[in-house]
Amino acid sequence: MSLIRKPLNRRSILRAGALGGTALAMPTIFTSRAWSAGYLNEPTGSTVTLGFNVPQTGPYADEGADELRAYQLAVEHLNGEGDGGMLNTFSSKALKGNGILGKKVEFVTGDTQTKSDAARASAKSMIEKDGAIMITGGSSSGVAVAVQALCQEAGVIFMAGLTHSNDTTGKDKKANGFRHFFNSYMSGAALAPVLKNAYGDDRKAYHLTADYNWGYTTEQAVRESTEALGWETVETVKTPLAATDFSAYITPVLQSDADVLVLNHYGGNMVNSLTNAVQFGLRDKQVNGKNFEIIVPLYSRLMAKGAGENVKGIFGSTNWHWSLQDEGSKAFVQSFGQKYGFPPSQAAHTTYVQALLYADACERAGTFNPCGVVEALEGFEFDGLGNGKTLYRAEDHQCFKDVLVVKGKENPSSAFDLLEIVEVTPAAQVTYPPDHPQFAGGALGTCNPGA
Amino acid sequence: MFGLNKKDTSLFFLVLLLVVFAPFLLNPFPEGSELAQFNAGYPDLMQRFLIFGIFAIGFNILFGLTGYLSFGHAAFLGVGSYAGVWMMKLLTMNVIPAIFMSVVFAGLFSLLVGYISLRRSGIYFSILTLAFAQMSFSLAYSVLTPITNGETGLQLALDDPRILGVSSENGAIPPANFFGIPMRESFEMSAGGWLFTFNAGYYLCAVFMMIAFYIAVRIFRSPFGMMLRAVKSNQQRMNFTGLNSRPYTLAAFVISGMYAGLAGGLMVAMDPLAGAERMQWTASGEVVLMTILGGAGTLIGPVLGAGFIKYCENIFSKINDNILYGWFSGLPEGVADFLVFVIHPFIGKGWHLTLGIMFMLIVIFLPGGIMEGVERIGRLFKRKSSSDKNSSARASAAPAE
Amino acid sequence: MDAILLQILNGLDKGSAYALIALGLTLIFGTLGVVNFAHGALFMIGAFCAVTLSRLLSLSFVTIDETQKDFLGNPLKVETPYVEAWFGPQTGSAIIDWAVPLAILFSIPIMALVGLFMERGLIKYFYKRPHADQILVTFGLAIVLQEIIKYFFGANPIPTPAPDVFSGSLDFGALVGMDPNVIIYPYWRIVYFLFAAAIVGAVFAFLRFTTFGMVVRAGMADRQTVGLLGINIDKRFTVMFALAAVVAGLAGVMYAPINSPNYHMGMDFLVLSFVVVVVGGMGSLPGAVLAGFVLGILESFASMAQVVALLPGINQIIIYLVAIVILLTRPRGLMGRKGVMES
Amino acid sequence: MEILRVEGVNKSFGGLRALNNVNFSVEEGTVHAIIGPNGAGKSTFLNCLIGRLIPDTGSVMFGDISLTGMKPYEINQIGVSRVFQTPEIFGDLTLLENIMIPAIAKRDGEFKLHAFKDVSKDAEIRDKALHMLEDVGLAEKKDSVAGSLSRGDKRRLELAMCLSQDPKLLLLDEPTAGMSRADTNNTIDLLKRIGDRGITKVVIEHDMHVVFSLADKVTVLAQGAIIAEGKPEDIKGDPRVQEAYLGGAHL
Repeated sequence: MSLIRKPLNRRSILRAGALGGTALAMPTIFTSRAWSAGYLNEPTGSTVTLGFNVPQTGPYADEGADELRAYQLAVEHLNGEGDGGMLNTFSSKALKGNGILGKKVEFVTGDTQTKSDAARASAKSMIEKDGAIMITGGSSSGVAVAVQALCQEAGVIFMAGLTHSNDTTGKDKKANGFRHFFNSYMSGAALAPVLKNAYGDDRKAYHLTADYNWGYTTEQAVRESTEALGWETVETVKTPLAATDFSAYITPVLQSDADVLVLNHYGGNMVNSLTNAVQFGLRDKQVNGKNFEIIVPLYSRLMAKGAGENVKGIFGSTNWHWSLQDEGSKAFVQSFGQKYGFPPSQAAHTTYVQALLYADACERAGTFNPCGVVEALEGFEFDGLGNGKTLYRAEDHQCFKDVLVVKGKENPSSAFDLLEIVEVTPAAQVTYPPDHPQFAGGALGTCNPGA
Repeated sequence: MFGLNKKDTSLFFLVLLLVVFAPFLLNPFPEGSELAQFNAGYPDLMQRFLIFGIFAIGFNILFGLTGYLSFGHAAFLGVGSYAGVWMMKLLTMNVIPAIFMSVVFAGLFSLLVGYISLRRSGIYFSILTLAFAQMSFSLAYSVLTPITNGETGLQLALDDPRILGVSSENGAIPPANFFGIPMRESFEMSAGGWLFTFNAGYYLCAVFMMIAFYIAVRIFRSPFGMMLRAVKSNQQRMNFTGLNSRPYTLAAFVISGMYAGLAGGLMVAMDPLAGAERMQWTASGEVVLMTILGGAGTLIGPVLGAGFIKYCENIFSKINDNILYGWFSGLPEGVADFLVFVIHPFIGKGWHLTLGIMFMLIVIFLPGGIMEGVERIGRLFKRKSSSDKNSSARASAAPAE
Repeated sequence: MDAILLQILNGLDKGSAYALIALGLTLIFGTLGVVNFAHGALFMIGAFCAVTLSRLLSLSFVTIDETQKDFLGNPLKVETPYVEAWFGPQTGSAIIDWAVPLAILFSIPIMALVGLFMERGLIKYFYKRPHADQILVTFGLAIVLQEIIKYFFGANPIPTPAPDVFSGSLDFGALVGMDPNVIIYPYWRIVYFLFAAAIVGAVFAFLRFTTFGMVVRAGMADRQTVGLLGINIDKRFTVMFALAAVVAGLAGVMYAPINSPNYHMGMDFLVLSFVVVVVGGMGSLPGAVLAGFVLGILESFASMAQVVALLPGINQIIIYLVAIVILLTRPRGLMGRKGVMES
Repeated sequence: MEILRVEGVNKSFGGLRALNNVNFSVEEGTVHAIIGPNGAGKSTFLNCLIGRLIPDTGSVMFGDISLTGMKPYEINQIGVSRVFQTPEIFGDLTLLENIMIPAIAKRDGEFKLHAFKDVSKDAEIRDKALHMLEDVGLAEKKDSVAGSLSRGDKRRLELAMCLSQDPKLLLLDEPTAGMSRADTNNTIDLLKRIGDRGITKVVIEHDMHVVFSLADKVTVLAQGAIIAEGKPEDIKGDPRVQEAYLGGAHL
């Protein structure tokens, strides 16, 4: 063994040590990241490490666990194990089931705790300690934006998990960050026509909005889309994130002349506010000669489970649902169901797809260099991953695809069969110009390879 | 030396050595070995050790000396962080003005909170500080979003003015730096299978930490420090001795608030984002736990407590089943399965459980925290050596009879 | 007017929950002098007693129905609860439906045991230790308890509905001659309020009219003297701890249908309950109940859109703000005694 | 010369009149004892002197400064120190520190942010404290924790703490309560010795032996009012005092 003189990074040394095992008595070598060529955490051994940063504790831990399951499945498929899942239906055939660029995929996991600080700390440790070349995951927009900014600064790719706020690819967009999940605007745009059909164009809406960033953008999106239909917004009230009992916010709704309640809530907030709203008999109420209705703009099956019976008949939107019958979805549900015994959630789906898309982009770019990956993903069009034809738009790194409008199922046949798809809103209907006011401000900047 | 007595000087140099050589000490396992999982010598965690060490040292000046248990110190750290990020947004990416303003703002805020809260003592004081901190957190998360950027946390943007610096460099936000040295910059040194990282940010933290530690030692040994201990011991007597305890406690409160602000400023200097969660009561609780775990009222205990908790948080939470199977790969499958089954609840997402159990064990068996453990071990050795002496003394006395 | 009435009603049941938790907390503090940070966890365990019972009652055996398919296309496995098989579908489903009220009976022995183990196994070693140690060890215990619950029940809220009979709501306005459909109040919340009132009444009666209660009250006032009288106060205090655990547990059981239980609901309530206890006055039982209702109602008022429009964010901080004002104007809370918890 | 003058002081708790129009003055350099049966208002009176209680009416003048409404630490700063019935010391601190604190308070005032001085190198204060400890015979225990002392030692420590401030007026609340006869005699000796320094003392005492060995003047308080005042030997023979205080028994 001679001295290793090529640009050093943690992984290469790790592998050199592990493989050779003879490098122990080597003289010391000093190097600085600023001098080394190439890019941060360049994998030089036979493996490549991805960082899965999901909430393992805190209110979204179950969603995080489902994301982690999907990532493990994706890693299996990328490494050529298992049945291949959506690799078989993916329109791009660059991936060969031998890892990424011939390197076996390994992963490290971290806990975001659904806190910006903790999420960044865990992402940093994966980058600095474990040499992760890409960070992905998360189940809230605050965390997604915070980690995306970190990855931009550090110089690795960030493939967002479940994040629905407009800002992730709006004012907080970053060149190194990509979002497959849909967003508040798309929810509003997809929901509005369905709501018009179901409830007419003369409605008075009352919004309860979780008092944080995601709540604001969702309220704005739904309000603007429904007002465009002719609905009137009677009142918008912000509710504290920490609230568990929403009765004090629900009862004023009874006294307003609103006939629709929009719950811009997610997770535990949504479960509790919806349960309270139903308890207070809102759904049995008649106002202005119409049945009182409740809408939940962002639905998730895991949350619907928490709300139990109360979701029946309530409209919302979702990124993906396991009952979709396209080949990609079927393959994914089959593969996931076989391994874990229950169908995947939308969080699992989007993270699985993100992992595949990243791997495919590296494969097509022929490098792990973030700038190469960014180039390969920008403007990339694909199909077969469960949402129909999809475009990764270059201007804001947002995926444009069909959006599902769903409704709580009246007669579920199993514990997983809680939502039924009412309409698949085509991508064209939810597409907006990159400079749409809801997304204004901020700039992508340029890709950062970190070296 | 530096006005410290001999014992404190050697303690100071011990801490200095530990801090300077931490990149070696925290990476005892060669890269690629199974135990590398337990290495803590990467910049982010090392910075955190020092930053939370500073936070805990400051908290200890209040709690350890005066006995006033504040449940709101995270608010000062948060205010410091926000002030720091705003400095980087408005002024320059040089971290010094940011850190300076962090300390100033945290000091001012703690002056306000302390002035009101110190009208009460005991648990009433604790609840008052808790109430202030929770109000700060709730408002920062919601209504104050224009200042704090709410849930996401206050972060830098490409179009920030930065009037003394540049808004952007080649399409990127310029890195936080100390007169041109980026905080992210690291030297890596490899020796055999080992890899050691020397990070610029870490050493900046180290400088501040040593200053903070030095000031704390001086305060502990000063008349002022003695008065603070007097507050804890008997406030009544203090008042009848001609001392006004309120300004003493307030000064201690503000000093510890400024330490918290310094920690907040360093946090954003290392990683320029300030999240509202760092003001939550659980974050305040964390520094209480650090201080008590390490040993309240001792000089170095809080630093050890901070290191202990941050280590658990960052290392245990990252161990998953795959890694466990890796460790036990030499064992028969059934045994490995069983071991993984037993350990599983305590690692990865179960790290809170481990932390909770450790807290309980330490509080039950070592009320004085880690420092008491160290002392007990020390005493054990001393007793052994002194009993040796006794026996040798007896032995030498024997022939004379 | 009706808006105000409604918010008072809303405040009542939130206040009930605060009052019940704070009652136990202050009972433990008053008798044992222990600051129990694990008290919220007892509330949470109570709620999970309801979840557990409804799960136990729904334990099922599996039959395979070839005519239906599951999501993977395999034959559907149909689950039938044992209770339904044993008692017939009608009675069986009725039993499952009544899981939450049944859980009251189920939870009493469990909570008493949990309380007993906590006191004998841990808390009693901390009577003489500083409050900070008590806070730390019970905080550790709270973390451990909630992590255990999370390990078995997951992190998501688990819906635990009230019996169907209580699922509707009462048109309160129509009852008192106002417009219908304006003042509506869910039946279960009325049940909760009445239940809480009954529990508070029972605890007070127990302390006032039984010898046991008298001794305990005397012990709260002056522990040493009572000890000198040769009364084994420790044993009684153990019982008090168990009682406080049962009260917190029952509060949790009945709260399950109002908000689906999750593992961190205890922590959510803990801080607020502490504020309630302190505002009421440490160690004062009537103070805890009073403060519980006062803060519950104030919180409801602060949530009104008109109020929030006037003072943005007030709904987020009202409880803390009130706590600060009360502590500064009334140093020992609303009904606190002198010398408790002061150096 | 009068060092302390109390005029027309009244203090009530609820309906209970604890002090009823008390007029009282202390001559500089004397030892003035206040005696009276339990519940006579002695402690209330002392508390009014040091600012722990504020009299309802009346004035308390220390020299030409009115003490009414002053904070306890302000009263101490102008030269009034107090020894409590149950010793109030800094139990967690060493004996030396216990004495250094009042000495620093005397020198530096009610508050000084001397956070960077090394207290152990403050020779002036340290010497004074050591000296004081020697005076009360506790020098060899200077580094032990004060809380571990016996009750008698604690009281001597407290006395030393007060003396280290060179007070103009020293208030002693039953300085020998609960002490053995030997300890009591030691304390009397000690108090006599410090009498030589010219410190004015007001002593509340139950123990007649102590009162008569120390006091230059005695005031008798009963039911919140002064019923007699005079030299010890006069008081001894005063029938009103025997009636009210000693219940007619002969001394």
